Amino acid sequence: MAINKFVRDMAEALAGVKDGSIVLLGGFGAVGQPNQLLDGLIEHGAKDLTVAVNNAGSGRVGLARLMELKRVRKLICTFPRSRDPVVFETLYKAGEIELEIVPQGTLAQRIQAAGYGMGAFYTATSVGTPIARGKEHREFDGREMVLEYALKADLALIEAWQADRWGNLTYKDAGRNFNPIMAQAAELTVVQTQHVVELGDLNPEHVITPGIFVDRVLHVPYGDPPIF
Amino acid sequence: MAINKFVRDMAEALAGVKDGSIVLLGGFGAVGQPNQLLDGLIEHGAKDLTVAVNNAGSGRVGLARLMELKRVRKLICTFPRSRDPVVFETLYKAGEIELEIVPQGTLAQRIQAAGYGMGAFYTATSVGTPIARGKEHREFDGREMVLEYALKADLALIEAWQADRWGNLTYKDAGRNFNPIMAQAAELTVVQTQHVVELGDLNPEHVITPGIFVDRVLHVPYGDPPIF
Amino acid sequence: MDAATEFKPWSRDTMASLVADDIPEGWYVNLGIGIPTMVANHVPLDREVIFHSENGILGMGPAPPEAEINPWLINAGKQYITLRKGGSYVHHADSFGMIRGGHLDLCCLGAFEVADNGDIANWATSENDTAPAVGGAMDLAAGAKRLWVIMEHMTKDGRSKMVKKCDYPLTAPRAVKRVYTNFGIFDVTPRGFEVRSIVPGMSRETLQARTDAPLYFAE
Amino acid sequence: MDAATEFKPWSRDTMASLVADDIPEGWYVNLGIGIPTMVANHVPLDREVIFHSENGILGMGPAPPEAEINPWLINAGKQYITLRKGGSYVHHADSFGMIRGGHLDLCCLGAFEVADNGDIANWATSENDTAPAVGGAMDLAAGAKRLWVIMEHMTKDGRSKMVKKCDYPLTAPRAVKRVYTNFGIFDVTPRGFEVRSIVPGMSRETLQARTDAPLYFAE
Repeated sequence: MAINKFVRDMAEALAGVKDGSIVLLGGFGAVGQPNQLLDGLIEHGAKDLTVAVNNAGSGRVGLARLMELKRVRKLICTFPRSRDPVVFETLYKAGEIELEIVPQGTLAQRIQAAGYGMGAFYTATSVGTPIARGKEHREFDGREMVLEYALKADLALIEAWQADRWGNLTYKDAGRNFNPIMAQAAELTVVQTQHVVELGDLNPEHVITPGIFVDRVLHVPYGDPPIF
Repeated sequence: MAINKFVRDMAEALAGVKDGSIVLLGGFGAVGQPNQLLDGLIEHGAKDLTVAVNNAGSGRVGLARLMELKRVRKLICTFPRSRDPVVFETLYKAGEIELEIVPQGTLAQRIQAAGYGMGAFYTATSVGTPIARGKEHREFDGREMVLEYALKADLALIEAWQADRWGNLTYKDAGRNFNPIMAQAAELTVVQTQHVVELGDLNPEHVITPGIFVDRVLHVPYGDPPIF
Repeated sequence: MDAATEFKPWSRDTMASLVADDIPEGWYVNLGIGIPTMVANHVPLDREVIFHSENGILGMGPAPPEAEINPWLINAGKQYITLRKGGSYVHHADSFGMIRGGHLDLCCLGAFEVADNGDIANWATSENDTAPAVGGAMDLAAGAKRLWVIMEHMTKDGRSKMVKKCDYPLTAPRAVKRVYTNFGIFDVTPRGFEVRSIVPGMSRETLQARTDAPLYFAE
Repeated sequence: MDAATEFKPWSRDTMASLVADDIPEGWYVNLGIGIPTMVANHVPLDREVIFHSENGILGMGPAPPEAEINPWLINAGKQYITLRKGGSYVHHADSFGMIRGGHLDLCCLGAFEVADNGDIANWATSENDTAPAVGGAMDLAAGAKRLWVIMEHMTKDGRSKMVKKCDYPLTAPRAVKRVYTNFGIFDVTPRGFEVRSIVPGMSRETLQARTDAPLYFAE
């Protein structure tokens, strides 16, 4: 009866995910993306989703496929261009997907603010640009800033390098990126991990995401990201 | 001519520290406190200081000694009680030191907000208490919060376990505490480190404070904190 | 006051063990200074409850034998502790992120007063307290998913600490979900304090007589 | 347009090397996509400049030979890179904390337009851009201690990119400190663009004729 956050299969990993969820999707470029969990989400069938992610998906797989299936109502994203963004661009031009463009640092900070329980914060990023239009402004020490709101989510999909049964995680190289802060900001955090380690194998100084932020872990030893 | 943040002595470590500085002081309890840098600051002579720190000093050494010498104008602190807080209590009762009580999480968040360039943020902590009195309130998702301002500093004094010449740092056990976030929030961050390592000896996944947040490092191999 | 008092109030140790019994395996829990700290002694290590300490420790274990003290490893109460397998260290912003972001399942605190709307006062005994020490109490009270209070039912001079309205400055409003005292266990509900259990031998009338706020009993 | 043009505009590689020459050892530097990326090629490894990449990398090294590519190690431009001795990884909030908290000594970006008050436009070519991609540009432009722009002096259809007022949507107002073009190097000062150097063979008049904003020359 000890704590065991490992789940046996994808169905268990994504059980209970609801239509209309706000979903945080880890990864930057092709590195640290929870590709298999994304495939699982496609299989699962949840729709009317709001997805917050750095890029808008490539080709016709993963996020692009999810959008193509009209399951994404809104994308919150910093850079809706990518290697092959055809699906997003088609949907967007047709008015079939909503887009909220957020500066990358503001996106990261809004996610962390949610994980830390802040309601909102003031930042200088985007002041004087169309992105700040209509937002509340205030001056701090002579510097104009805008108010940005915490971005709370229902679900975070994360990719890790190592995980133990308490849900402690490490990442590999540039695979860290958004994953640790997204794990903190969602009601349900589901992780796919390359490697499973015994409790106690991770040095307590080297754990990047403590298990308190993790709900379910699926072992997906898919190997290295593709080289382009 | 390579980067070398190590300084030879205390005089070099604290050169240029000005009267009137806002100083962040790392440590929690007796662990992770930059005791020798504090002694150096006493020696240095800077006065009219504002010191932000978790506890208000014990006995007549370190911070307590600095206060006894009337060099601290104001203390920003969460818990002005400690094992032997006689110096602070005497000064405070005599009206000779100003006190700003901040909840511990709000203090940590105000420091990190400064390091991250936020002007201010909203938090639920302290709502409905005397500490929130007079502060701006606002509701987020039905929850009342107060506005708290970033706490920027002129100087941070930090204790680390290992350091390399780029200023990359690790900490030991509970010695981490406020040190990493304070390193991010000051104009000048000075570190005392127990151990010196070669560049490249620290695993890039295990660096806790990247050198970008560190200005000067002094090697102070003082050993373990005292056991009480 | 009633004449025949045949009950024996629960000891602090019993109160701590009653709390421990109510903590399910897998919860993340922060224990405040005082009686709350004793709760950990009543959770066997093979029932995995993960204890958090404000100074950046998740997975805190029991106090070490004196010969094995690690001077670098203290908890928020400045006591020497151990770290369990699976434990980890974080910095203060991440540690309070766990608290303030609602990631702790439970926080147990002591208190001076608890009101029947859930208000808690546990940090200052007067608006004019010269140098009140708040520490992490306000973060914990406002941030944890559940706040349970463990305290004596009455002050040393015989006043009830379960009140209709707190006299002392608040730590957080409407935060307490349950109170464990040496007289009983109480849920804070929309209508006020509901009695979950009473110390053996104490009558409902006696309990109410020693309690400032009105009590409700389930049938 | 002047008749006799005996100058040869600097190549992109020369522009990058001019920027590299101006970066002191020990600076923390973020290089944007495009010409800025080429700057790193002109900083010898024994002159320690520490390159930052938005996706959590500090101490970025040169591209690896194809056989030694680490598929887990890319920069913000999604190119394969290496990590230098002394490098480290952080998560996105810490990485942008470095940017937004003013910890980078320098950011070099490309631009569509730079105005002589330091306004920069480099992310969208129209208010009605259907899906503009901002990435980390606004964070970098607003956050770094210094912002230098590296760009062609003129557009392909012959319009000056050094303007009195940006037509395109801004990335950040009053942010640019210096501009490197294929015609010269310019400081942004309170009175406007001050010319630091001109490509050999180009006259002041020719440079001004090809520049929308007024230029100032030190004596």
